Amino acid sequence: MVRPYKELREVIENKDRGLREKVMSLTEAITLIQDGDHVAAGGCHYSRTPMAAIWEIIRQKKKNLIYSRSISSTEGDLLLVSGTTKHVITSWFSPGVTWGVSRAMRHYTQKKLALYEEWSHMSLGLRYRAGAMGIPFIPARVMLGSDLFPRLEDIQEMECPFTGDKLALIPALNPEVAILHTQRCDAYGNVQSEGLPFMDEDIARSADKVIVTTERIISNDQVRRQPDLTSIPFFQVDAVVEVPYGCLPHECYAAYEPDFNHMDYYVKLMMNEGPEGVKEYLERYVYTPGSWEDFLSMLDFKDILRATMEGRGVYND
Amino acid sequence: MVRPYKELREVIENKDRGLREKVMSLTEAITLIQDGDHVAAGGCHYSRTPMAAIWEIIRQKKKNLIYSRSISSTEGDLLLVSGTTKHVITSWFSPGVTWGVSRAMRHYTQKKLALYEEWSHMSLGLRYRAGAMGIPFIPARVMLGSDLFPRLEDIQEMECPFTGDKLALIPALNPEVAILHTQRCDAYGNVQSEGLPFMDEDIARSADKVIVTTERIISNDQVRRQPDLTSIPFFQVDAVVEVPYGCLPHECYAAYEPDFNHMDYYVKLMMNEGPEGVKEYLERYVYTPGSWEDFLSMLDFKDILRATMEGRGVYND
Amino acid sequence: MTKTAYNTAELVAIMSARVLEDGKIVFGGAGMPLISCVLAQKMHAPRLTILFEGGVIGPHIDPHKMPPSTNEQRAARRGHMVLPITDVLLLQQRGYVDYGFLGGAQIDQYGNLNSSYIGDPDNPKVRLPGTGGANDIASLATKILVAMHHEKRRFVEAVDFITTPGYLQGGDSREQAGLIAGGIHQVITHLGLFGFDPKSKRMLIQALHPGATVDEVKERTGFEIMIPDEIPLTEEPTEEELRILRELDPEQRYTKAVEE
Amino acid sequence: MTKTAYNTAELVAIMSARVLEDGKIVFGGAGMPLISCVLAQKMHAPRLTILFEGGVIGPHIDPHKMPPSTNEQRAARRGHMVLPITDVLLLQQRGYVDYGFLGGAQIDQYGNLNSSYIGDPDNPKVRLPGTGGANDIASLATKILVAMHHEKRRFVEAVDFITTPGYLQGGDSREQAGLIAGGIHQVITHLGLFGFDPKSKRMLIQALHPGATVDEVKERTGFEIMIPDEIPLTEEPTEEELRILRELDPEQRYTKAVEE
Repeated sequence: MVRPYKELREVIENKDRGLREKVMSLTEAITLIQDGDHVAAGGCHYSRTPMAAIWEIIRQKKKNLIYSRSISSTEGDLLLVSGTTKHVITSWFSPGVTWGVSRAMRHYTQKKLALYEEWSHMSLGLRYRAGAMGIPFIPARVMLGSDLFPRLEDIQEMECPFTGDKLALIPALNPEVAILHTQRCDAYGNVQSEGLPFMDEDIARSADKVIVTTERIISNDQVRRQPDLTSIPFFQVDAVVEVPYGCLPHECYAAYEPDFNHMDYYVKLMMNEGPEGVKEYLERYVYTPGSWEDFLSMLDFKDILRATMEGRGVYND
Repeated sequence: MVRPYKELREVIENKDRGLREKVMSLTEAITLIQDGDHVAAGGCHYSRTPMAAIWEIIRQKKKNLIYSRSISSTEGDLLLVSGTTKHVITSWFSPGVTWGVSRAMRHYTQKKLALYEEWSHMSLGLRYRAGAMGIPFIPARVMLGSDLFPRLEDIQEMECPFTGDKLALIPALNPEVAILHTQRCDAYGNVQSEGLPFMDEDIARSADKVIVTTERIISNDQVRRQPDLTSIPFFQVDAVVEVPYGCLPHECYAAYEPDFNHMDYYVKLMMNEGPEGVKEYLERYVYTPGSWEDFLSMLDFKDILRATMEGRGVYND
Repeated sequence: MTKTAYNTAELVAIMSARVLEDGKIVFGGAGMPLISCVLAQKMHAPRLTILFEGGVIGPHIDPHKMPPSTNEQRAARRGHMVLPITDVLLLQQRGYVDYGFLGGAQIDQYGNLNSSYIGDPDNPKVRLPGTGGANDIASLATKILVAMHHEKRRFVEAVDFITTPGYLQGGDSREQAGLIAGGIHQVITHLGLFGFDPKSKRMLIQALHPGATVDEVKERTGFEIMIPDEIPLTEEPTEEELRILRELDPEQRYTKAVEE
Repeated sequence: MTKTAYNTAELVAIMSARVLEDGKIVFGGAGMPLISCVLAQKMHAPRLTILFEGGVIGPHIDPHKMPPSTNEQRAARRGHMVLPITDVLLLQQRGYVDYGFLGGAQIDQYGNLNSSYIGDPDNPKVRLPGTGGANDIASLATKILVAMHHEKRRFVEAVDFITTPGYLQGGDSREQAGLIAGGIHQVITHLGLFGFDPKSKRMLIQALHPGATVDEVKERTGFEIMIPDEIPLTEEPTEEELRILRELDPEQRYTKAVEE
């Protein structure tokens, strides 16, 4: 459903968009999310995933979230099996090409326990972008003729009044909350990400609220010295949380590659045991640890060290 | 007129988009422009204006060009009075707020010697963006209800099929040639501009051909070390010309501010003498010098020195 | 001590600055709006965020280097972010901008502005520079503010050309045209502050500046302006406001007395 | 000297690499397409520019660190440019991309691909991961290439679900649907190269790999494939191609023999 323009504007207009510090704890930040909210996650697949935020969302037992993301990897399994969401909007859903098709995703979708709403990667991107631009749709030349089109409620076709071309009208997507992870963000919420931008910028502009977890909190002075690097301005952000290694076991560009051993361990468990395996993982790595730091300390430091050396290696070339 | 999609694609598909060096002389580069072409200029107002390219266009006596730009300053006067264009598409047309209304622009438009096609700044930006995205239009919530709307051939209104909102449909603009000036570009055409991006990126993607003048030619190795800074990829560019101070008397972010003395001199001449004054300026500063370097050497070095110190001063703070 | 004298332009600049609340976001045009925004930051609104059309968010303008345009590097000094023109303008369409702050050459009783043509658009007496971002700002920003000198030739019953939409033909005509958000909020002149009737959308007097009278307003307004029974007076510019303003514009490039 | 043996996956990777011309731009999917692109660069096409969905232009992939996904930092190594996913995909809509290079789970006689559902979409036997960028690439890229293992269960008369448009129902149905540019150009399998009839848009045999026969193709194809009178043979993989390929994928993560 495309949300009414006036409603979208009122939410933004009623927010305090003044320059103010927004640094808070992970727990505090995630309480900004309500049951039933549509939560969009930044990054793509197993890169720059806001994993710490998702981990905390599951711990806070949020219910009936709509979850959308460019491409969903293992975090999608966790959200399904934990009962956090029954509705995932994405373009591709599995841990990764070399790991096969997620058995958890298959279980929940094939048994109709959850809906996987499938859009092409670009059309999902255009949905966030239309939402970010304050328009109800963007025309495009994809999805046409496919069987994806008729399965979607909100997509339409039109004949272009200028050219007569047949176009797909891709509807705006405006999540209630965006959760993003970045390498650099100041206390006000000015985000300066490194490397692959994915869809984060559009997601932030399309959402009512934005929660940013960051590898480090940099000074506003640094931001102002390189305003070219800012991708999300402070007034779009509601919470800033400092979470080093906040994407593990996924990667964060130029900071660390995935913890492939932990990924292999998870995927093996999930593929062998199905949802039961994921429940076992949730119990051990999400519900039991006292904090995100406690979770990190359960990982093998040698693996993290290697992932870090590989990750920051992009600056060694 | 919105150009047909197939025609736009064929032009791009038939270009050699392989990695190759494109460094050439200013004269050579400007010969890529044909009489009657629509030429879009990057930068905005008197900032990052591709002045050297425009200077050479006038010297090569191009005829019946359509000229479009975000906001047009003194370069627009020169193009009108030199007879290069009779059709300017922009959102604001005069040297600058403190210099008053261009008497040259008034003369040519009021006497109907030329057409000034007026779009709002954002709708002109959306025209380039639609052209850059390969779609015939982008919907927007501007221009509606104004007297600008009915004076334009190509703009339309529609009721949104999703929300029922009344929307303006902003038509794509795909120039034959884009002329852009940047601070940094490699020999292949990878552009890494500094500071205000203006509309350059969309203009480059919307055009059939792209001519880049640059303060310096950097190595491809530098580009690859900071791929985050690249705004225009090499395969969109047809010509790379090294032209230090290529925006004078306008400014180039972090390189030099405008030569305000020369601007004052020009504006005084233009405002006092009208088109005759501009002709005098053209004779002296455009037709007579043997080269762009000869033009630069006619400026007062003390003024350039001050402009340079002010310009690069953004990195002193 | 004796009061410092001030000219009409300075009065408008100061009264405009006072309208801007702290912590809000303002999209500022070139010239006087820019001066007023910076003045507001130095007075009561240090957390006022300025957006410029050139593509910058939250610049720190150097008082000794006021940019003659909002599309140049001086206007971008020490900003949080630089971004494409189209995108900074789109932020308004998304609803992020509280104030759209414009100057005007000609305004009418419904707050429509003209910066395109004086006279018949097909045979204009004067072809003006055009809309720039004004049409966008006035179509999208939540509250439109207009600062101008109060003269009969500028305050006309109907503008020669609607470059920038106010309430169009009044009533609900703005919404009917598709402009369902925002609208013109206040006009600041050297005589007073002016708003718009909630129903008819015709211009009305909100307040008068010290020394200004209703008769003077009527005399300098080319249409019938609505006059409430109670009309408050504004506070005279303070010494501090004048001092800071003159630091910002020592050569009075933006605040020189208007010749009529 | 004796010839090095190779498996069917290696054959497909090498034959695919040969299709990619130097100086062109290819949008590569994960897995085998990626391997073939890098192989082509190391063989005959050093000026081949690779685009990845993750948002990178012209990366230098480290042969010893092949990225398992095209949306991660290994896939972005030493690129000319990184950009948002939506924008890198939009470059295809603008016409910049020569080849869209995909793998496929299931293909039909008109080149439609299915990566969404095996069986009835409303009660699927298997819910597959989905389109990712495949629908976009196949709707927009100038020439679509598909690399896959040749099996009857994969080469079906009509796919269970059209995730990724080929020529839809054949004839001009693709254009009628609004997909007026591009189209599926070639299918590369371990048996040969396959194209499409210009008029009916049905799949036909273009060439066979050494050792493959028309009967084997017919036997492994679940629909009636068009067979021309003259069928050329492809050149066997060279020692050099095999050597480089195995450097790229020493553990055969992407080129292990397919179990049927």
